[in-house]
Amino acid sequence: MTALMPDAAVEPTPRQRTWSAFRRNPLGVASAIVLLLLALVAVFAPLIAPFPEGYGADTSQPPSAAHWFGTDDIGQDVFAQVVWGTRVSMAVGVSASVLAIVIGLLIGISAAYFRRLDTPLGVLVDLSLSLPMLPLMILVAALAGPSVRTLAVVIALFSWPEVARVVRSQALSIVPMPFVSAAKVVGGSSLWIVRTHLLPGVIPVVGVSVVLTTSRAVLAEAGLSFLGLGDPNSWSWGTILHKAQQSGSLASAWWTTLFPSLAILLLVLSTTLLSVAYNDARNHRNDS
Amino acid sequence: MAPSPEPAASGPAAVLPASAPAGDVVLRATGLHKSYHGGMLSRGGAVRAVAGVDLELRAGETLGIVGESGCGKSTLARMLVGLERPDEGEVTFRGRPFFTRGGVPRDIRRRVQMVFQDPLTSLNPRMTIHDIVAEPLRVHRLSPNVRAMRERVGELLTLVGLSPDRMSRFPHEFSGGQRQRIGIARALATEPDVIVCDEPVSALDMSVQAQVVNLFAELQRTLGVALVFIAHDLAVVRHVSHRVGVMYLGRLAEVGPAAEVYGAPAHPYTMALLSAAPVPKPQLRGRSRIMLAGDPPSPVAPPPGCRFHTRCWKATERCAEVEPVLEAAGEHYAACHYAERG
Amino acid sequence: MRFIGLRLARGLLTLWFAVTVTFFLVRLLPGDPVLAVADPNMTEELRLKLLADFGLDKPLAAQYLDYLGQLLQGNLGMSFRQSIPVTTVLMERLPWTLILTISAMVVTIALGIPLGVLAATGAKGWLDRMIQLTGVTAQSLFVPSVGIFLMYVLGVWLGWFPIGGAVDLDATGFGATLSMLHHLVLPCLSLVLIQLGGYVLTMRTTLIDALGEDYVSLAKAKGVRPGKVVWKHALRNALLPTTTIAGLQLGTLVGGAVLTETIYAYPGIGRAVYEAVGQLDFPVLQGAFVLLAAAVVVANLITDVAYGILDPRVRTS
Amino acid sequence: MSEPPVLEIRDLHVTFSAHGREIPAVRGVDLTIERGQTLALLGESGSGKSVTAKAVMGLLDQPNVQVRSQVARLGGRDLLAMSADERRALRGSEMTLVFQDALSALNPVLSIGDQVGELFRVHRGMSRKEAKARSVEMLDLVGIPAAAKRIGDYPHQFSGGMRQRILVAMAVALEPDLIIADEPTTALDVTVQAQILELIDRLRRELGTAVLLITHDLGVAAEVSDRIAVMYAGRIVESGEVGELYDRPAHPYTGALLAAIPDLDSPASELRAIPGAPPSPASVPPGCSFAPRCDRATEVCVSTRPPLAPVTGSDRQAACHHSEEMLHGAIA
Amino acid sequence: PSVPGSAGGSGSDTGSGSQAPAGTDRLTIGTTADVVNYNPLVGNSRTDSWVTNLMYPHLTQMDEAGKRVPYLATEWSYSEDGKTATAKLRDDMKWSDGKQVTADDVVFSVTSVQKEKFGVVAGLITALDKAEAVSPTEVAFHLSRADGTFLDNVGFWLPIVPKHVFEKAPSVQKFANDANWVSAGPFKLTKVERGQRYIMERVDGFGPGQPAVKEIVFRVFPDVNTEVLALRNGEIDLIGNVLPPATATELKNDQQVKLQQIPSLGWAHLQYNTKRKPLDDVRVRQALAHAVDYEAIRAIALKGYAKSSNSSVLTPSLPAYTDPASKEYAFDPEQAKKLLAEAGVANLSVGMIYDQADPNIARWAPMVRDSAKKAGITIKLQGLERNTYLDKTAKRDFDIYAGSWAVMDNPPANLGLAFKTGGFINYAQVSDPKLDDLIDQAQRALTQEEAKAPIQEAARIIHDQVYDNVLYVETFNIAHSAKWTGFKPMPSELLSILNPLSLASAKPAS
Ligand SMILES: Nc1ncnc2c1ncn2[C@@H]1O[C@H](COP(=O)(O)OP(=O)(O)OP(=O)(O)O)[C@@H](O)[C@H]1O
Ligand SMILES: Nc1ncnc2c1ncn2[C@@H]1O[C@H](COP(=O)(O)OP(=O)(O)OP(=O)(O)O)[C@@H](O)[C@H]1O
Ligand SMILES: [Mg+2]
Ligand SMILES: [Mg+2]
Repeated sequence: MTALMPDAAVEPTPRQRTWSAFRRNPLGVASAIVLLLLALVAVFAPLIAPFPEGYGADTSQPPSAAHWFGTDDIGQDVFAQVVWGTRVSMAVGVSASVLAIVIGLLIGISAAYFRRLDTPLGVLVDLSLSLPMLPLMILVAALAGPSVRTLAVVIALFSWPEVARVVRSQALSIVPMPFVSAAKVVGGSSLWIVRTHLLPGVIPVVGVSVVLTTSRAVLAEAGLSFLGLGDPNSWSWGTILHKAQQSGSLASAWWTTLFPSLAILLLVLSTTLLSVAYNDARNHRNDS
Repeated sequence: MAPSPEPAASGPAAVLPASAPAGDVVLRATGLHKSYHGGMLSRGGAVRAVAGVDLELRAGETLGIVGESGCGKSTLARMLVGLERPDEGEVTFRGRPFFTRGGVPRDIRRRVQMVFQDPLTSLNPRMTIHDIVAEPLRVHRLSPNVRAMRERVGELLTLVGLSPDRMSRFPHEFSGGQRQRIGIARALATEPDVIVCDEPVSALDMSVQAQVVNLFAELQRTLGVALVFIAHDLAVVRHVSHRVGVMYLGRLAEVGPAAEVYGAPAHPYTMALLSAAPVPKPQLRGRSRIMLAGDPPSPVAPPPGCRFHTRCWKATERCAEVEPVLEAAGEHYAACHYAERG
Repeated sequence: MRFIGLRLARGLLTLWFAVTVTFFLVRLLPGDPVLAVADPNMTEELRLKLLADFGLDKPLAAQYLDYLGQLLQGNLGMSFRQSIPVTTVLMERLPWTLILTISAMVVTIALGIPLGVLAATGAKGWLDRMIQLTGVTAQSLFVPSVGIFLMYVLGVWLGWFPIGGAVDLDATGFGATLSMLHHLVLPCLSLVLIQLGGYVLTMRTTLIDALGEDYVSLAKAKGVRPGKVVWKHALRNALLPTTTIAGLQLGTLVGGAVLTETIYAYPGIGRAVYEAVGQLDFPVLQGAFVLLAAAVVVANLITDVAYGILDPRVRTS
Repeated sequence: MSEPPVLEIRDLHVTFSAHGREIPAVRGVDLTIERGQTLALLGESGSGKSVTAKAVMGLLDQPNVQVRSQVARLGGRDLLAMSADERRALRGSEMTLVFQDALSALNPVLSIGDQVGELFRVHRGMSRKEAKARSVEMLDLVGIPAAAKRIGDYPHQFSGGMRQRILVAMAVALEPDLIIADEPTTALDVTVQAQILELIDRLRRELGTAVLLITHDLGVAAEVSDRIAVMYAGRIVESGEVGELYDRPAHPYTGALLAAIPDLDSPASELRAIPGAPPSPASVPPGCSFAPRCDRATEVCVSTRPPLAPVTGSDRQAACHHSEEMLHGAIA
Repeated sequence: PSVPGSAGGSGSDTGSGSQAPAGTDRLTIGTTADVVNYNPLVGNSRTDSWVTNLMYPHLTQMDEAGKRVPYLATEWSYSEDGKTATAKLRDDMKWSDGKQVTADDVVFSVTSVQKEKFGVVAGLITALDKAEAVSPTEVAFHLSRADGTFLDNVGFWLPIVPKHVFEKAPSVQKFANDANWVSAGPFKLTKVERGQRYIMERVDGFGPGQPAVKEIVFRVFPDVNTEVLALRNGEIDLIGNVLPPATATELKNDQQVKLQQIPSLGWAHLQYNTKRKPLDDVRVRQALAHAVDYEAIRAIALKGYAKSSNSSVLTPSLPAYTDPASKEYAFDPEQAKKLLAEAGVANLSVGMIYDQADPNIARWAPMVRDSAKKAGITIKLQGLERNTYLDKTAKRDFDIYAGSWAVMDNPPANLGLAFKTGGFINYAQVSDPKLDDLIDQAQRALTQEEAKAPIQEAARIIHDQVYDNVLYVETFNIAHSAKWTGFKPMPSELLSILNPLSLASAKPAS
């Protein structure tokens, strides 16, 4: 019978192509490095600075060699606060986005695959979008105590619809694919198809969602903390800003505002740029 | 090539496709109807994709289906494998209905397989060839362990002319023809009695098309599976089929032994189709052709009476009013009031 | 028509859902609204009287049915704390919210589309990178920090803009409009900054996709000028996802922008809701949520209509 | 020939760069089309047919594509010497393109009248009203029923055949010198395909336009073309007059293709398949690209690339070391 | 008797100030919240009081020292047995619709509060039996028991509302009073733009004396940072609310801005739930009291804008009552450890609730936690949203309560509410018969001198038993533009310089 095709120089797999395109994007690589650094700061916070607590004599000092980021109005080192804030902000960001993505995946895929569920789930999405975040936050904080975990849960509750929509539209493009029909013909159950075909298929877009929801969650955490709904027992960037706001020194003691704001900016910026770079790299049609 | 452990099928036709082997009826479709209601956006009216099709497929034979784009070939194919539930009518496999209360019984699922048109999109780009071909084995738990599964996948790949040592590659690393072979190997994995092929070669390069057509012919000869072979290329269908059905707007216009349908078409549409097909022989240029006027009507509002009458040069008033039914002349059926019986 | 009807039905369903959920949600809030109004020293008898006044004495289900009944008649009830109709409370704030958020949205779109186009047409060039970077940076800003910074620099230092507020007390007639715009600049700018990135990036990706389509090639093959190819042929197709974002935002706009309103002392509804939470003013909260849900529903409808205008495939079928 | 050919291309190269790799999609293509002539460019998927067409039209202006050629003339005008704007002015009026998939080639959000009329407005400076009137005429010409009424409709409201006709209408609207039709009927039914091919042929006869018909269907090429050029892996491997080429192919690839076609009249027991698959454009063997699949291949085929050279005793060119053998073998 | 504003006597000459720059005619005041309710009997938020206090007269006012001075009432006294209190009223005050302010209005106001039991006042007039208008200018309050705190309370706290307007409402409680105001204060509310500003105009011919400034505008700045910027930018002349200490430190050096300081009438404190184990043991409470670094809190969290009250509920703001013998608990972790050991408590771990929105407490709560750690005590911070905090407080659902009491202007009355069995702000759930007895005794006393001894004794018990752990008395900083002068601040955050007395004397600096 027919001869085998000569083994034409093996084309790179999509993953390799994405990776090589990604490496070519300086913004993307820089973002990844920044994120990595932030993650390291979060993990090794105890090695970098002592936990900011107690009070010091040098209150409201501008940045100096002793206090790189200055001190706040009770004399705590802002650098230490920012370093430890990295932990909580990133933890809230990551856990909220993971949670949002789990919910979003579940609902998005169900809506796309079980067409009958689409309308009810659509209503659910509309509903969640029309729900007020703040009172819900207060409610949950009251029932569960304002902890990092509560923040993550509440932020996730408000972030999943976005993920669900992205997942749904991606899943909708997979469901009519012949390989899904093929799996059905072969006898695969709904669960099988969802597990082996839909889930892996939506993972790449979820990858983008992860970073985006993380960055939104970080901002949301800062906002909620800023409004006084944060966890008083831990430092997050939003908490630092909240304390600065409460002491009325947002404008004058600029260092108490600037550095946590910069940290937020850095994290959100690098996550967003990373997702943009990843998206560009994945989009093989337009790369050069 | 190692023959697959397929249970003895009806004796392989020595040369194909001489005459249809007279096996049992494995697949029977009666009065199939399928309409699609568009999404919320559609302006009322359903697309009547398939509107009353009766078919029989006998063991070991190849039934070709031709017809123009949108006439319902794929919809029919999907109903024949139980991917789509007919609105009306029934598909039976060896006399047992496809759709029972709990969905399609697993053993019927195993026995009826499908090969898709586009070899790339019908293979999950994220799965290796091994995983793709092993999917039916996993689903039906046909392999006791991982090693047995690998062996079986290797066997299947060899059967379709692929080297088993490439089974950990991904689909995009293969050429179009090779991908289609992978699709065929997957369809063979459950040792089916019937394979429905929905335009299995349309997406292939002309230089590769012949390889796959040959493969189908050979598989049928050695394994004795019954094939439904859908295509819009008349020559390809002629080449592989024992019997041929011609579809127009959701209905069969004509069914019969390939030689008869091609040699002495009874339905004007078949005639038009045969005459419009371009022939790769420059010296035949300028032969007289039947040029049909206009475009095929919309399947949302098919014309009353005979569906073809709006483009038919033979049409009379009767055609516009009375819908012709498939009438037999021996093995050769045609749905036309003025069928030409040779 | 049937389509509109279906959307409407779905919208009403969402609305009812939202009303129901928020009704019970609000009542789960910690604290006793009666305590927030009267002296905690009150007698049990007075407490019951107050509860009855607020309609909080009945079982929840009855309260809920009452509320639905009133809602159907367009009655949102009376504020616990202010003893005036909720509608009045909300309507005092709504116009300001709309002025701020809608102007921000309009400016964002007006800037975002051309910037997205610039980025997409020079994809991967330095201008594209600049635009992306700027957009994303702006998007990552934390409103209160930016707000204070802007007010400090542009307000206190340079004295170009007023600090907070929505309009000058003494301005009348046309002067009032000018003053309003003057006050609008900074809060609007903050909102534009944080929203712009989303529009630019979406615009950029969808336009790059559209520019790769066959119909764009055909337009070029017809000899259409490159600028026109982008603006006439590609852009309209690329606008659809942008419409989706805008629609989503439109819905939430009515909810106000709490952080921005707080920092800029803008009399919007977001702030009022935040305060109502603090005051346990159930009817005001509830009314705000109804408004918000209604806005989301209406925004969905508007998005659908916009889709119809932009995309004839939707319009004509 | 006193008149210059409508299209003359010498040594066209198109190279894409992706992920730092060069993909030579077209590698030294020559094309000449005389007035009133139809040249069919045959070849399988990925052989570089569309890229050639786009390069001729000047549509490959993205940063990651390099296009070069020694000669590019349209009716005597040197395309290489022109400014981008001058070339743009030729597009749509002097040379036009019919795409394969009419649904994706028509802008979904603009009305048909708008899209057809655009040609008149861009190249003839007509007013909206004049352009509309001319558009109706053109749509009538290609057989759109009730054209005046449907001018405001959108692409999705037309059937596939009608859309393709609209593309044809746009292609002929300004009576160009050259129409390039890139697989104009692949997406269509045979009965409608016949109509469209007939239409293009009629317009060619009436207007004297030259047509470059791109197809992979040997049947279609045989039906309508005067000359054939066969592409394989970015090169033209054989070209010649249609009848001669089908009768006596001078390149083994052409021969194998013709042999692999199932014949309606005589269903053979087994088709003569060509082994293997076409090479990927990213990795081309140094010698003859077809050598790995060729049953005549010898050592020289593997090491040396045969140039496209005239075949003795005919008006033909072939790029094969063994073309003489081929012809003799066929005669014998 | 001195009359508010009468000293200025500048009323007539500012009237011609139409030529003067708007800045001198108008005083713009920043506030962080909107008016919630214009009904002075109901509204109890800060901005509510600021606005309504300028509209509705009270019987008396308070001066810098916390002493009552005349306002609507010119004289007031108790009968011999202390069961009748009378007040004589001015006859020259008119409602803005022209009607005279009479004793009927006073009777109506106090009776409404008594009947509908709303606002702060209801808790302060429990002794009232019946109020009676003896004549248009004289009111008699018949009391069920002798109560020496009554006149102080009712005089200072009760706003007098126009009977002929308020009586038309079916329930005074539900009367919104949100338009067509009929008022009798030095200013009348003319225009309201919710979320933005409240505009008040001077009442010409205001009986007790016409203010210098013609127009007062309250502008709403929800964020204090913006408010400060607005002050520095000259958009507002005065920040009504108390400045956070850190801001005050910064504004100290600003030439454009003047700071005025007033001690608070209230105090900030920790209370230990005496009904919870092991806090029911006085040694544990004392240990906790020794585990607080009072000095650090005052010096750092409050930037020194706080005084020690020597751990006594009789603060230095009311010098007439203070007990010089009282001594502050020393920050002494070792002592704390010892006390705990005595009590047999190891690894003490308790929660502490506070309102996260209170900037000062949010500052020092972690300091309390950190200093307690030195004594081996674990304090878990529960910084709560305000309503949750209030709810937990009302339900006495806490181990340690951290908070502050704003205005404690009358020790016998206040200690009654705070420490008598069942008192409504008795958060610590103190139930000490001896204490109850002493407080009753002080309340019955008709003069300060008489009340002093029992109240000091009560305060000593509170100190020793640690029923309350007073951390400090804040020194309020009020910032205003240097362009203005003449404010007369009051020792209350609620009123500070936003009261008729103070505003009436405010005038441009030049
Ligand atoms: N899922 C669906 N929803 C709505 N309409 C459908 C759906 N699937 C098919 N149709 C419509 O049903 C008709 C028949 O479609 P079908 O795919 O069976 O045709 P076909 O003969 O296979 O065409 P082709 O040759 O193009 O594959 C078409 O008009 C098609 O638009
Ligand atoms: N934009 C592009 N970037 C990179 N490679 C491209 C691009 N466009 C085309 N190619 C490559 O050029 C080669 C020739 O493509 P072309 O479209 O000309 O083939 P074709 O002969 O028209 O095939 P078909 O019959 O499928 O249309 C292909 O291998 C393709 O991968
Ligand atoms: Mg099909
Ligand atoms: Mg092509």
